Amino acid sequence: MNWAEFFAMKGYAFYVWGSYGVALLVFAIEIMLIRNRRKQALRNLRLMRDEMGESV
Amino acid sequence: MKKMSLFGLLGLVVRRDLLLAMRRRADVLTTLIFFVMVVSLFPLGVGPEMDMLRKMAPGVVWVAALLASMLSLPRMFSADYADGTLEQMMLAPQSLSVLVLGKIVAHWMLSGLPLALIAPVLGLQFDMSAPALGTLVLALLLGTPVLSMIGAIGAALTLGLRGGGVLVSLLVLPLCIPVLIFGAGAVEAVTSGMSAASNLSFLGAFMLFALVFTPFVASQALRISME
Amino acid sequence: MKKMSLFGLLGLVVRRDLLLAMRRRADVLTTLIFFVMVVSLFPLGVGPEMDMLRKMAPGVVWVAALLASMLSLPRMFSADYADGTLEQMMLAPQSLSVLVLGKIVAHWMLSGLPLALIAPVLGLQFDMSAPALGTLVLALLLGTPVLSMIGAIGAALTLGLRGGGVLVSLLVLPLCIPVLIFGAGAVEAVTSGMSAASNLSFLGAFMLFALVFTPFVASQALRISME
Amino acid sequence: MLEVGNLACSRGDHRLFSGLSFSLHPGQIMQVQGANGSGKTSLLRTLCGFLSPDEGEILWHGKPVHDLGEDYYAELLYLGHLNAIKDELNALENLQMSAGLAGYALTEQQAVAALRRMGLQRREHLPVKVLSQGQRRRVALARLLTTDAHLWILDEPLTALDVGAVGLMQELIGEHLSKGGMTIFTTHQPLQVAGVETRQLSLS
Amino acid sequence: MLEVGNLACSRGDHRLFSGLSFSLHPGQIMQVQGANGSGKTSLLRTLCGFLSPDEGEILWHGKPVHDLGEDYYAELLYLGHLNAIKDELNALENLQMSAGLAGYALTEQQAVAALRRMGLQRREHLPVKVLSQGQRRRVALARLLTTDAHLWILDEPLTALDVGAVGLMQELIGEHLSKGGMTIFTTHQPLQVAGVETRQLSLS
Amino acid sequence: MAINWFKYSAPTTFYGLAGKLIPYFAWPAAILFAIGIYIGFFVAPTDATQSEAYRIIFLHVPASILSMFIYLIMAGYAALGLIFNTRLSSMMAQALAPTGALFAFVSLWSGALWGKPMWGAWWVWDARLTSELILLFLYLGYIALHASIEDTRRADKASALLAIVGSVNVPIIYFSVKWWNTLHQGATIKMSGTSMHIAMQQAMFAVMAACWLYAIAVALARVRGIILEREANTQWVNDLPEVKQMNGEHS
Ligand code: HEM
Ligand SMILES: Nc1ncnc2c1ncn2[C@@H]1O[C@H](COP(=O)(O)OP(=O)(O)OP(=O)(O)O)[C@@H](O)[C@H]1O
Ligand SMILES: Nc1ncnc2c1ncn2[C@@H]1O[C@H](COP(=O)(O)OP(=O)(O)OP(=O)(O)O)[C@@H](O)[C@H]1O
Ligand SMILES: [Mg+2]
Ligand SMILES: [Mg+2]
Repeated sequence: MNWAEFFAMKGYAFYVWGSYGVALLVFAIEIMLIRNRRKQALRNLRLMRDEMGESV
Repeated sequence: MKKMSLFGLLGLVVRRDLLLAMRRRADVLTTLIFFVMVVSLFPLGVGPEMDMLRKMAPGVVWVAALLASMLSLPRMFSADYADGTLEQMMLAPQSLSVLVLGKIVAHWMLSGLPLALIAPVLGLQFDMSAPALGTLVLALLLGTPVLSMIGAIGAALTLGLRGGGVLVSLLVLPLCIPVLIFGAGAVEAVTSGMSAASNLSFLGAFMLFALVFTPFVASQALRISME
Repeated sequence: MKKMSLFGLLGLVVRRDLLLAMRRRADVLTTLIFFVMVVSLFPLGVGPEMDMLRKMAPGVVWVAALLASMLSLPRMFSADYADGTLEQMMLAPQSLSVLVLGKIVAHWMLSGLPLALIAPVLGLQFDMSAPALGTLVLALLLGTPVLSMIGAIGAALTLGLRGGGVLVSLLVLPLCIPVLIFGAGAVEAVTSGMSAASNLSFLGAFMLFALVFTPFVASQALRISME
Repeated sequence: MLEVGNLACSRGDHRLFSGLSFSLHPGQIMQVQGANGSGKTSLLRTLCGFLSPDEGEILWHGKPVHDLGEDYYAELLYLGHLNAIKDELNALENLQMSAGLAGYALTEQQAVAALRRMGLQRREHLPVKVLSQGQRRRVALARLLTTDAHLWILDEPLTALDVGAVGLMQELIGEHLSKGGMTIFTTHQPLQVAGVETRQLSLS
Repeated sequence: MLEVGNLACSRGDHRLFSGLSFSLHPGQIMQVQGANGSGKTSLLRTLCGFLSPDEGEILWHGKPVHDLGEDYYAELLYLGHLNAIKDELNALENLQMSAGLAGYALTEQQAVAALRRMGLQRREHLPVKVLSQGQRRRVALARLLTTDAHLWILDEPLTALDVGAVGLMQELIGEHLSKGGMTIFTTHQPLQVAGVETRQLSLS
Repeated sequence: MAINWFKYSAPTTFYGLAGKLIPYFAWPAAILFAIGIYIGFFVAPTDATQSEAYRIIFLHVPASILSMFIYLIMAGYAALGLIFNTRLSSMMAQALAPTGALFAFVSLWSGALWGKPMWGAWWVWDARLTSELILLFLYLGYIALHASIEDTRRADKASALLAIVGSVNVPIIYFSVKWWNTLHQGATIKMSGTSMHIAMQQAMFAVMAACWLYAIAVALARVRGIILEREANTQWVNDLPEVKQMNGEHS
């Protein structure tokens, strides 16, 4: 079995790789969104703390 | 000043909501006319072949009924919320569930009941047979109260939220799907010569089940929304 | 403090409404999801036979689009009315029509545009062909602005009336029927192997016509409602 | 008797007040004072049970109001920023409905008498929608004349009232106190009940 | 200069006032007085063009305001019972938006300065929804600090304001008058601008 | 030895615990996924009737099953949060919802891509498909409700109530949809239950386990973010090393 044949999936490449690809993409996006959310939260925390520091 | 019984209170709330609706008679009619319009739009969108229309009829009528009662849902509590009456209701020295049940009954009398009564006329537009029409009315009479009851929960949860109107449909529509399926199924069963009994008894069971639980759940939802 | 141009003002109003919508991101999504849901309800009511569903598809999608944009109509002015912003808009030293046009544009971007973009996915559920899907999107892109524009008039007229939500549908739906007919017609023409050009050009003409007149008419309707 | 012990309340991540204690006996009146945003409304709404306090307890005749529930509500009358009246109904219907929701029936004569006393003669049958701001407030306040609640909680009752109506309110509250009632209120305008000392509670 | 001649106005089948005439010159301030429901709000809304009068005319610098239309509006600022602020936006955005709708752009610094002066520091970025009644009113009133309108029409501007804020309003109006502005207002609370005599107009 | 569960149900301790646990779920998830894919694509033989397209099954079935289970777990957490007023449970419910919706989406997507070659249509109105779609709607409703309420306390309670009502309804919906579809004799194609090759089973189980681990890891990571957002004003959050560290970046 060669790789080209493997990727062709006997003509079902679009369907098979389409579903696995999108699934992986979606998982990656989810992970990225969670990272962003955490970063955003930390940034807000820092901003808030600095503001407090100034006002004291 | 004499105290009121629970039933007196239930009656009061129902009468009050009906009175308010009558002050704006347009209100009652609009739900109805919306229903009629949605049903009548279909032939315009789909084309005039009678065979297909006849097959579609129960589904279309039920979907339209579902949408029409969704549309009137946000009104169930929002006016009372905006003008502070709901606050006062929560301070009433009676069970909030009773008040909520009263509002549900009023809502059904203003939305579900008129739909069920006008449905046969619309059915005729789609050339439905007499037994099918009878089943349709019966199914609507059993099913629409469930829509009002489940809807009350959604309306209570989305109280005071911007975009409440669409949000409530989003929450409630999926939960109402069984009613749609059994309701439309009842009519189709009759059309295809079978008995609608099992469908109708499912609808009845839903109704009883909802009657027991939803007023309480909706009143809890109201308390949550009022915090 | 520097004065603003008309275009600046238009942009401001659009940005303002989009900003308000983004504050409640759910809002934008709900119209969309409502649309998806209504379309998905039909098979549940009508039954799963693909042949029939394929025939119904354009009509169902258009009716759902019509309903979804109707549903978001009451929101167009009501919040501004209730909190007094609309009063201030009428006191703005610029033409009210521009402000209204801004609100119409924002409404379309939040309701019509997303519907047009998601419609192909729904079309697939009904097994529509690729050319039919393309025409559907095109027709929706031409037709939904008309819905927003005509809807603005209805929303303005029913401002502050209880039951405005249903009332507005009642006023506006009949006016939107031509859009529905030509919109669904365009797709059906393609499905049955004809050209959709005439249908689409009608839709385009409606749009231009509406663009010229409706902002002015809607602003007059607002003035009437505010008395 | 209303007793509040060590109450603390916060909105958002904002502590409004804490360690608040007071008790109110029959015949007493208390004004909650404080600048805009100091938490007066929040305090009153906490007393009504709309907000749950972070800490502390609220006792009515020695029992926590949370446990009393409807028994407490039967003795409570709350009037907030919102008037709780229906635009579509007229003053008379509004008054009767709100009495009904509070659990007692009101005859038409009683209701008309209350509205007359509030200075709404010849306005009883107009839909409340067309009344002026002050007249709407008067319709809401007419409930004070028909209730037999012991504890009145009034949030800025004088808003939009003219001088005559303010005098009337003072009179009404005076009557209520002399019958052994209690009142807690907030206001940014002066309100003095003749012959009774107003206790002050300051939030800051 | 605002001139009102022989104005008559009715709501429903109710004549509120008639034969009303007055004129207001730069630097002058006028209070509209009257009991609840005497037609104060209706008069102010007529001046803004929301209601059309039964009779009489309203002139701005000698021309009927109806003909002037947008030119009149450019010099007018109206603050009614409603605050015209958006619950979802914060105070800063609200102020900038309302300036934009009134036709001029406001920088963030200008807006922040105005809010600070209104006593809303550290509240600029909260959604207005969570603010207290008085704080919301302050956000609405902040517009007075950023406008260059000559004629201010204020309907009960002091509602819900605490003592400090009332003092501030008096100050603001004083500044406005000293720059040659004009003010018409209603209130049931005392409002006295230092050094200027308040003209009175009584409706009954 | 008695474990003090309450200790871990406080966001304070759970934040750290979750941080430590995440790698123990994330790495095995990745490895198991790789193993599953390997077996599924290189070991498992080609299916006689479906040719290569059947390999979608290794993704499709786990995603479908997870989407359903996560809803129940979410509703359970929400109910705990509502009844016992434990903040952490509410946060867990909130953290699980997007992941559940995502698996529902993956199930629909992979199903659609499977349906096209097998049934000739992207979508048929089959009972299973339809109820999966409704499940996605339920997730979206939950998320939309939570997102449109500003006050987190109210948002938690309101959406918890919705989740509970939903979970009562899920079986009803499931059976009614099933019943609906079998009444009509429309859909001619049924999912063929081919008896599975042992390698296929292994691949499926590996991916299934990977999905479970992934879901747990992701939910934990998300709940950490939520804790940071909600407890922003508390001292312990401001004392966290990752918050303190950011001084340098600022100056
Ligand atoms: C959008 C389309 C689809 C959706 C939403 C969907 C949904 C589901 C769901 C929810 C399950 C789990 C059911 C259970 O565990 O009882 C499932 C399992 C399964 N699906 Fe799909 N499916 C779709 C398309 C397909 C297609 C096209 C095929 C094959 C031709 C297929 C084959 C299977 C198989 C073999 C299982 C496992 C059956 C079992 O474990 O009993 N699905 N699907
Ligand atoms: N449609 C109507 N029919 C009859 N009377 C009406 C109608 N609309 C308004 N009114 C009356 O007109 C008056 C409106 O007064 P307006 O709101 O101007 O009063 P105001 O002086 O501002 O009072 P307030 O001090 O209470 O704000 C009220 O007395 C009201 O009852
Ligand atoms: N979600 C929230 N986040 C932050 N702050 C909040 C939130 N909700 C309310 N607040 C603050 O809590 C306070 C609410 O006060 P409250 O309404 O009780 O004031 P008040 O004393 O009645 O004021 P007023 O005299 O203006 O009516 C305000 O300062 C408001 O800004
Ligand atoms: Mg207050
Ligand atoms: Mg007034």
